[in-house]
Amino acid sequence: MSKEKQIDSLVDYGTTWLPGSYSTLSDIVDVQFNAILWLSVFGTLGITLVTLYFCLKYKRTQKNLVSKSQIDHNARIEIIWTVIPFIIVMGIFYWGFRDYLRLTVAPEDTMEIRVTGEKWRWYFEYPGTGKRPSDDLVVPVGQAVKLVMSSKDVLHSFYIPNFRLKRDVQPNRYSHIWFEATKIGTFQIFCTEYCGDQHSNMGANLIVMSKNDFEAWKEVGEDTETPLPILGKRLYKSKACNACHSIDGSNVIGPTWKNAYGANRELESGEVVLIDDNYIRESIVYPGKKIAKGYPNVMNSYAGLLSDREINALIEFIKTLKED
Amino acid sequence: MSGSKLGNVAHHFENAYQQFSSAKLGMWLFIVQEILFFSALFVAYAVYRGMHPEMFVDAHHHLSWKMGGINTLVLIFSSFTMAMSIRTAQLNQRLQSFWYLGTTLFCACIFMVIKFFEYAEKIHHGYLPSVWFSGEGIYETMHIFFGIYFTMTGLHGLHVLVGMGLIIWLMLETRKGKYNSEYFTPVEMVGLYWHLVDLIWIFLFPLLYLIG
Amino acid sequence: MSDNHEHFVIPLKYYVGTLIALLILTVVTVAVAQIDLGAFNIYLAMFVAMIKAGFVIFFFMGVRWDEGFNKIALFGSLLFVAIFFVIVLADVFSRDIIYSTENDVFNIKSPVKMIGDDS
Amino acid sequence: MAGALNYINATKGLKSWIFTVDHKRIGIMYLAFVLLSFFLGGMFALLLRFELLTPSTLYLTAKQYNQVFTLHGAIMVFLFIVPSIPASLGNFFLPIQLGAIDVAFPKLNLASLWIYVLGAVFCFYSIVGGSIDTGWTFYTPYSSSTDTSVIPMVLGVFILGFSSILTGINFIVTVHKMRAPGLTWFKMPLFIWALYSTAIIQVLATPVLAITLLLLALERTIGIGIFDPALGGDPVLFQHFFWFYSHPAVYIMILPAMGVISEVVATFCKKKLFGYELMAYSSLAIAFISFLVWGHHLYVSGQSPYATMLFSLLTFLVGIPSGIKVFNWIATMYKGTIDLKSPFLYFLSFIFLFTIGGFTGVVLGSLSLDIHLHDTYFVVAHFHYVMMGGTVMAFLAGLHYWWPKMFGKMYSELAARIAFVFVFVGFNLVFFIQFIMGSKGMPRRYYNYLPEFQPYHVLSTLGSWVLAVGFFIMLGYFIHSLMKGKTAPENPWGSSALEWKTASPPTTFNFDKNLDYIDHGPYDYPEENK
Repeated sequence: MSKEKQIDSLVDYGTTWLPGSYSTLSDIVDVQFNAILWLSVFGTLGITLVTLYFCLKYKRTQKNLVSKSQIDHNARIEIIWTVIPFIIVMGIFYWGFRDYLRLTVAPEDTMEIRVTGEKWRWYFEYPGTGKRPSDDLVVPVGQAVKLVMSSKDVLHSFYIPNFRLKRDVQPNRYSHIWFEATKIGTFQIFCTEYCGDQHSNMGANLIVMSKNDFEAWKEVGEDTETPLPILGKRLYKSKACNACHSIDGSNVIGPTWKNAYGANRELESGEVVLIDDNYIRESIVYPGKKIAKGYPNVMNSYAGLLSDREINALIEFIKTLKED
Repeated sequence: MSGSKLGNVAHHFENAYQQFSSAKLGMWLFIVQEILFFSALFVAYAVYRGMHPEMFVDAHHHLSWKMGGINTLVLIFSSFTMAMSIRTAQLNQRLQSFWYLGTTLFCACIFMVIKFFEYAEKIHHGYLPSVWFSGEGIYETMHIFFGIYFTMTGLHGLHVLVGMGLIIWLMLETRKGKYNSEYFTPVEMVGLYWHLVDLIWIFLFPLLYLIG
Repeated sequence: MSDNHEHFVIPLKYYVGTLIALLILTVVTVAVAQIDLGAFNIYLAMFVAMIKAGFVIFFFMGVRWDEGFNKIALFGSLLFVAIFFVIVLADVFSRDIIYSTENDVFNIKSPVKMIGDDS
Repeated sequence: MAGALNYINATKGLKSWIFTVDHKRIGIMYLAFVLLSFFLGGMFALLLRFELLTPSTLYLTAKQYNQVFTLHGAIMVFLFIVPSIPASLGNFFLPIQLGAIDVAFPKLNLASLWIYVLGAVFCFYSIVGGSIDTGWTFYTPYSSSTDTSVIPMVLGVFILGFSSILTGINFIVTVHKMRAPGLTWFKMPLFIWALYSTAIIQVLATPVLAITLLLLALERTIGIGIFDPALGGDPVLFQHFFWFYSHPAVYIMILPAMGVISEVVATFCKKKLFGYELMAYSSLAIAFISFLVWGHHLYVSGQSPYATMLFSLLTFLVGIPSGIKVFNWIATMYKGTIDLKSPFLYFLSFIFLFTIGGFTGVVLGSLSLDIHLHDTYFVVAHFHYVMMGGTVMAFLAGLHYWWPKMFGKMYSELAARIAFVFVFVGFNLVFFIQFIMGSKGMPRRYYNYLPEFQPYHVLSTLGSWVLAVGFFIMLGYFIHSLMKGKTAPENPWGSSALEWKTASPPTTFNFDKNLDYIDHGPYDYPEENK
């Protein structure tokens, strides 16, 4: 996975059991987790110790061949060990439910961001701004954000471990989560609903910025300065082209890009075409039109998700992958 | 008679009564699993009818309530003749039992023939589940109704076919004189199964053909 | 286990009576469906269907005279069908409520405020 | 008794096994198939753990990895753990414990065995013909759109379901109609109560799985449009249907295990079971409540918050009867005379592992915590603690307990203890670390993972090898026992239960002479001061 930006490590920060807690509500989840954790530790220890004690005390020996007593019920103790766990779990239920409502019900003044999942990438759109769909979820610190999420193909699940938030994303329906970040940094987003081959690579970065940085980021228009091949290389990763197309000649899901430019390609229809600028552009915008022989027709269209300059950048990048 | 092991009592049973009541309990449990099996289809029906009430009303006009109604009457009558064939078997009236079974089989055939014409008409007009759906309608979700319609009536029809096979087997055995007032377990069991098939249709008919 | 158990033969009148009742009820349900009662149609149709099912179960299937546990098995299974129906339908038709009525349903003014908030 | 006829040598030839209606032979054949499936599923597990040694590709492609975890899950759930105890040990001992000659429908019993084999054939066909990669839960719309062989597997599971239903029907009728004279309901061993409760779930829940899978197959082939959102369907409805079976199925897996544990603890403590009636009722209670909690698999999947709240409440309730059982087993040890033989060691590990599984179940039952932990390794660890630490440990306890009765041979106690240590240590190595991994945020079903998680995965993989060594030792001494084992006495553990009153191995009709009228409970042990 990409290590370009320093992502806040899930393992190195936080406690032994939980990753760092960076939203206004993640702490309440941790409190409950730790409470039940310690309850479980003491409960398991208690049960284990009593069991081992009995094993030693009533071990079958020459002196202890027959049970001391055939006691087979004791109403008082049975009621105790039914009622006490009952009260405890009902308490936990109420606690969990109350926190669940806090996590689910968003406050009034949220900033809405649209989240779309598709095999196998996320992208984020900012309504009311001129921003193109972003590959990173960029949010300001200290501002309640509501995500309106949907999927383009199968079920996905949007998971931010540091915020203790997760929600399935479905086609044809919108699901919502909300949060308010408390720490500036870059954090991990996972897909946790199994969605196919590249499920484990369907991640994204959550970038929390100060409010000023965020306003500035919103204003940044299209990148017109980076040289095309370098921009293309960046897009290759950030637009998740790398999930299906290799640049080292190996076969993943789609055809490799290595030595592709200028070569001839046999199509499913039997036709042979030259891989040139037009073919690549068409394959990005209408991926289903000309399918390379032997590969599944699974690519989603990038129409509207890439600007003309970005498509050019990808073409230039593919050109650099040609060896002489 | 009872108490001694007759030819029809298997080695692991004490007597004929134990064998009969075991078989009957087993059959009831089988019916229970059939009920749960169909229940999921009814749940799916309720969910989609709740989601698209107007589409359901519109779609059901493409079904003929007259054909469904005749089928209901036919199936109810076959249930009656099935019950009568058990009764006559219990009373040692072998020939009558045979002809009641024959009538039941005949009714089942009528049911399937009518079903065939219904299906043929739907297929002709393109009212098929989604892959082949080409029918006309004002709602674009209409293929869901026909998906449910074909699944429900198809599975029910499959049960009718299985029942027909069982009835033919019973008729052959009855002719051989296998069943009498002491031993009529198979007739009773198939009877329970056949009534179940009738029961399911009793609910399918108003749900599919008679939407308000 | 009782050895001298006689099989009970259901009297003919029950069979004939059930047949007539079922035929009449079928006509009734078709007739009623021709009148538009709105949402009430479905409830009426289901009510009639249940009566018909009751006739089949009690008389044709002989449950009226059957052993106790067989009855428990049959009606018990209906309980589980009911659980299935009620819970799935309750979910499907209450899914979107929380978003449209947001805060007032649970009387939470703002969930953020509730952390350590005394008011 | 040497040379006496028993169910194994009464008739000879392959045909006498294939067409047998003897519940004991059917049980033994089930045992063989179930163990074969366990071996196969275990092999897939080892492949998975090996791939996860490194954060990126080691030797499997992503697609192969997905196929392997799907097959591991599907085989372990449908071919191994659901039939494991009821169909093998249950088939063998249920009629004997009832004092009956056979189950109520012996031919149906045979049919259910070969239906199981037919279902297994379909599943294996799916493995060779482009293995399914949907996960064992077959969630739509992925399962209705992937290009792997979903339909053979789905049909296989559909057929296996009918095998399970037929076994369930058979057991219920047997318990109702075939009890020996004097053996009233509350004189039945708790193993029978557990199998009876299990059978109820099998009969009521499995048909819903069958129709669900049938609808899935139809959705894939002709697109009936009720599960696939592209056709206007609702994928969450599929999840409802699927879990309406699959949550009660969890109790199909664990209830028989609880029954075995009850038998083992009573025998090796020579004690009456503490709270016998409450144990019997709690089995039934678990069976009933298990139908009301399926929605706790859908907390984050888009289910209504009201349903979510209801399911969370009911989920906590189902924990209570399980908790009562654990307390009762421990109380049974009190003032007993405890023989620490290998079946009892598996009992002890069951208590320990099932307790951990239970407590982590409380963690997951809580709505707010489940949002964080859902679909992470925490869940994976939780259900392995319950299913493997619970059911498999109990299955092993039962296998060691009843082995002398089933085959008439003893096994090496020393080897059994050594294997036990490997299994227990290996299991905890594999799965305990997964709790921490999961709560740290590691999602499940991941082929590649963040490099920072590697130490956890390496430890887990090492554990899987220790576990495998334990199972191979076990295989070794069981084979040795069959070939050269000492002849087992009628009642090697000094149990008071009915199955130990017949020969080892039993004769074809279970009891040579007519049984006495049964006038005492199943756990009738002496007391010192009387």
